[in-house]
Amino acid sequence: MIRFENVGLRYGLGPEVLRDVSFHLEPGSFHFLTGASGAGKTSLLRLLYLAHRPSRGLITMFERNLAEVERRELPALRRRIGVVFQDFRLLDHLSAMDNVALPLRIAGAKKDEIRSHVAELLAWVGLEDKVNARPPTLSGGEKQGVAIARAVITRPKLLLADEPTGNVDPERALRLMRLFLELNKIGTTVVVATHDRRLIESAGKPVWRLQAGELKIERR
Amino acid sequence: MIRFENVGLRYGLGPEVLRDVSFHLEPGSFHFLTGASGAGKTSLLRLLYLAHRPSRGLITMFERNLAEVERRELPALRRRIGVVFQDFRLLDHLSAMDNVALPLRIAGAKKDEIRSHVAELLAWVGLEDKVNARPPTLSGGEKQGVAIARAVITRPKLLLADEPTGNVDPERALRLMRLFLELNKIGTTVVVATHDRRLIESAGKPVWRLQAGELKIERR
Amino acid sequence: MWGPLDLPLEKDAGGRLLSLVMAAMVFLAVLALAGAFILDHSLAGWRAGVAGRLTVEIAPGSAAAAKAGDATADADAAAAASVKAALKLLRAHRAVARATPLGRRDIETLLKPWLGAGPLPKDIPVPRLISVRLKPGASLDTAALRKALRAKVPDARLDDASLWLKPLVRFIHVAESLSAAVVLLIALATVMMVVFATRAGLAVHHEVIELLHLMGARDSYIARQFALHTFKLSAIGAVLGIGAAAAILWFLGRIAALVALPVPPAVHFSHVGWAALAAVPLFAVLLAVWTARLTVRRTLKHMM
Amino acid sequence: MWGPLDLPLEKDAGGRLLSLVMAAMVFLAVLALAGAFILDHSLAGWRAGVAGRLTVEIAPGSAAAAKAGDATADADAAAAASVKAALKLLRAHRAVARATPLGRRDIETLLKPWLGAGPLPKDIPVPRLISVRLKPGASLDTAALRKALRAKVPDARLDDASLWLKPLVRFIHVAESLSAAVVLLIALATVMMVVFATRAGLAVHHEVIELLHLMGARDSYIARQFALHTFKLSAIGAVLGIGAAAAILWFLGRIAALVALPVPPAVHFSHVGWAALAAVPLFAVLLAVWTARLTVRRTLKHMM
Ligand SMILES: Nc1ncnc2c1ncn2[C@@H]1O[C@H](COP(=O)(O)OP(=O)(O)OP(=O)(O)O)[C@@H](O)[C@H]1O
Ligand SMILES: Nc1ncnc2c1ncn2[C@@H]1O[C@H](COP(=O)(O)OP(=O)(O)OP(=O)(O)O)[C@@H](O)[C@H]1O
Ligand SMILES: [Mg+2]
Ligand SMILES: [Mg+2]
Repeated sequence: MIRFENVGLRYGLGPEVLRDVSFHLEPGSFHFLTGASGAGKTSLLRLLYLAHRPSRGLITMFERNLAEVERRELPALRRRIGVVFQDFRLLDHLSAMDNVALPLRIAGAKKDEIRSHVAELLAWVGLEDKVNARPPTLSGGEKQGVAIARAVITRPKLLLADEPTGNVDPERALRLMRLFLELNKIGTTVVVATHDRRLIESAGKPVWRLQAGELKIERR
Repeated sequence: MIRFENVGLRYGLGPEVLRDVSFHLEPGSFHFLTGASGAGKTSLLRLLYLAHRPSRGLITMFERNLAEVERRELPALRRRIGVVFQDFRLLDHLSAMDNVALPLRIAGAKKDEIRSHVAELLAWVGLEDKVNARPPTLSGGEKQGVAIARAVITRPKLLLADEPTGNVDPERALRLMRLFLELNKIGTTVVVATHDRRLIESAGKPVWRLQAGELKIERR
Repeated sequence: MWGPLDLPLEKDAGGRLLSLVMAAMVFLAVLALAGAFILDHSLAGWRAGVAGRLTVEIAPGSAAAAKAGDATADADAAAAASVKAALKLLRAHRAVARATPLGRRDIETLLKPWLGAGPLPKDIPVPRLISVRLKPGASLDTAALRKALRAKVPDARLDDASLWLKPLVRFIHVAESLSAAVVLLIALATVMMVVFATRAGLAVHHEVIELLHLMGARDSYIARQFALHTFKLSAIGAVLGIGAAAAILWFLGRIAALVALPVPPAVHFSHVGWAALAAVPLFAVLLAVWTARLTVRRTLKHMM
Repeated sequence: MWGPLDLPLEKDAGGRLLSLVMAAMVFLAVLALAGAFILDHSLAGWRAGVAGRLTVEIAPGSAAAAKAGDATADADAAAAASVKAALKLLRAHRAVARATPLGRRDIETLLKPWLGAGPLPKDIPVPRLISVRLKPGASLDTAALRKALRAKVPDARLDDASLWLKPLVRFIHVAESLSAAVVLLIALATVMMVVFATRAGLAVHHEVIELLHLMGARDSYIARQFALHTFKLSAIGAVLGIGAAAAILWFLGRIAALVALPVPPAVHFSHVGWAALAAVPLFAVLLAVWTARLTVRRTLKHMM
């Protein structure tokens, strides 16, 4: 589904943050991405969720060469991707409900459809009593829950989660992990960037390690 | 140094988030605070860093009954407290350097004093090459490093850290933990709220557990 | 559509300011337009009063009296002859509708401020006046008429009342051009202001906009939010502005009436005039919304 | 102190708008003030020309001619007697500095527009005029003088030139009050605007402000940041505003000269006038900064 060939990334005139990254991500696969702070995990995910273009190399995604994709085609591609951002990126002025509903609204879904769907998912991540709370009144873990719910609400083809359990207790972390595994079972390709060794061990999935911008594929 | 007696906290008209919390925090002590997501860890710290007044109960801090402290006396008390916020709360428009220097500037320190001091500390947390980077260009772990540096720059009497290692790799987490322990050794009272069991185990310090707003003191 | 926007634009510092500035803009534009209308209206009034009228004056005594010695009766007769000759010439002219000699009574009324109250003694010679009314729409070569008149009746002096209107007309045209310029300037300032505000909004909410893009939002989705926001703010401002302008126009009308000045009545516009004034806020709001939309789309083009 | 502020105020959407509005405010205030000065100046000019002057008119012929039949010489003599009597009375009055009868030549000049060119025939009776000049600073009861004059010289008519200035004076005073009101309104609007902008800034940056408080910042520290920010923005606006106003004043002066209208020259203020105009932007900036400071301190009082 996704193929990176000798991809490099630099921000502005800085040093290369990613160097010669090559991999093939098969549809329906599940990978962990790990590495020290500042190794480039978030940067690699940024390429995957189309927030950045690579400085060099070739990226093929959904059967398209990204270099040839025009700007107006991007929204359609992006709607197939769900992202859990490391810093959540929730909209503080919207309720948890509205935050989770945002991708559906953007895709033009109907209102009542949205409501029931969103409420169900929020219950799944244990936030049934925080439906109308706005993010600033949520605890760190609760925010993360909302961020995850928002990423999966559209049943994306590709799910990218950046440190999705850094602020939740171990029990909730495992519960959220189960959600990802379920989605993976029904066909979603998943990449989870994390430092949490326990989480990685619990799932028994292949791990990619980034070291100073270079990708080492550990298990397969 | 700090004494809580039957302290309760509710936000607005909501349920009590903290109930009958009583403890005594001795000068120079080091405690972990743990508990499930939404248990009230951040809320308890908020009371400690004077962001909120309790709904009921008595808090004594630095030999002062907080209920009797006037508004204009708060800055002086707050300057003795360093805080690592769960969501960092860095100022995006200032460089890492300026972010860390902020508490010193507020306290009215001299410019050149600030510079060398801050640079030294940033090197300590492994960010010597990110001195002039602004937070949006930092990785999650690097932001957390800046947040920690800012909290300790004034050598506070009381250091409160809310999930200070949620975004850093295990090695860096241990290194930051060492920083806290060092500060503790020279007299700083430290409270660290975290989910990270490995971190707690590594330090061998007493752990307080919050369960649905009630405090259980586990080890001493 | 009227719930909270996805972009937290409502909280922006610029909001109330944009409304305020919009109010000021609409206020000024309406006043400038109204001023132009008032001037135009007054000018039309003056023109109607003056246009198509001429006065021919036959000086008393001068040439005629010199010829006839000191007998006032002779002078009178000479003047009467001059009047007759002038009337004949005028009535034969194709642009003249009517030419009426004014009676002694009329002339005395005109002279009263100079010669004191009470009936003038019979023997005082006064100028004779002929009031001339032109055919409506007829164009008259005043200079040619004057020349012809002089040739036949040397005592006659043609007085074209519209002459002294000329500098006034010039002034009013300048003032009208100025007010048109003001309205244009205001439109320009409104566009600039909205561009500023929108660009600032785009900058401030850069991150949220990126987020919306990453979730698959098209530019039009984001532009719509800005357009909606600008619509709300500028509509509020426009309503305030036109309200204030209406109040001021009414108030100025009252003041003018109070101090009994020859200021033309403020509120006598045609229907077209009223419609034009009412169109100002509508136009301003549309301009603002359109500008916001365009600015957003232009700026977003450069994002990924 | 001029580095980046701790509060990211520079990015706010309101910034440029505040400058723009400030520019408009200063512009309008300066124009309103200048307008008031120009009116005042013109009024003083007219007053100086007219104040302290009266005209006494002795009607020709009327009463005197009726008495003396149709002999014009008699009428002349009667008028001369009337003039003498009036002169005597006027010169004895304590407020009168000089009273000069105008010669026949002067009067003919005045009458020319009415009675045609060329020397008037000797036998035409014309009104006699006496020009009266009052002592500077002397206050005169015109009504009493008029009565006294009528009693002695029934033909005399006292003409107080300052009378026809009255409605003009009234109008100018109204206009001046209006312009003072405009300046006051503008000051008020500036305060409101800065309060809005500051409150919005406080709301938008609520979290950063809480953070600064938690790090031990005093209210004064935060207020200083807002004051500094407001200073920068409003100073830019004030400079733009006074610049635009200066340009417009110059331009209006040129226009007035161009269309040769009796508009008083725009740029003839006293030093005090110039100083007052220059003080407008200074005052506006101070007002803005002070308002921002006060607003911040008042709002912060309610935070923990
Ligand atoms: N927008 C940016 N501009 C410049 N440099 C950046 C930018 N974003 C990230 N970097 C730098 O690129 C490097 C990799 O950052 P990245 O966020 O990918 O790390 P990471 O692996 O996600 O780390 P962490 O585990 O701490 O989140 C870091 O040194 C960071 O400072
Ligand atoms: N400002 C607020 N207004 C209302 N409710 C709040 C507010 N802040 C927190 N809460 C609620 O209080 C409860 C405790 O929150 P708190 O942030 O203290 O949890 P926590 O122990 O820090 O959790 P986490 O580990 O997820 O950070 C949560 O249910 C949260 O939703
Ligand atoms: Mg990262
Ligand atoms: Mg918390």
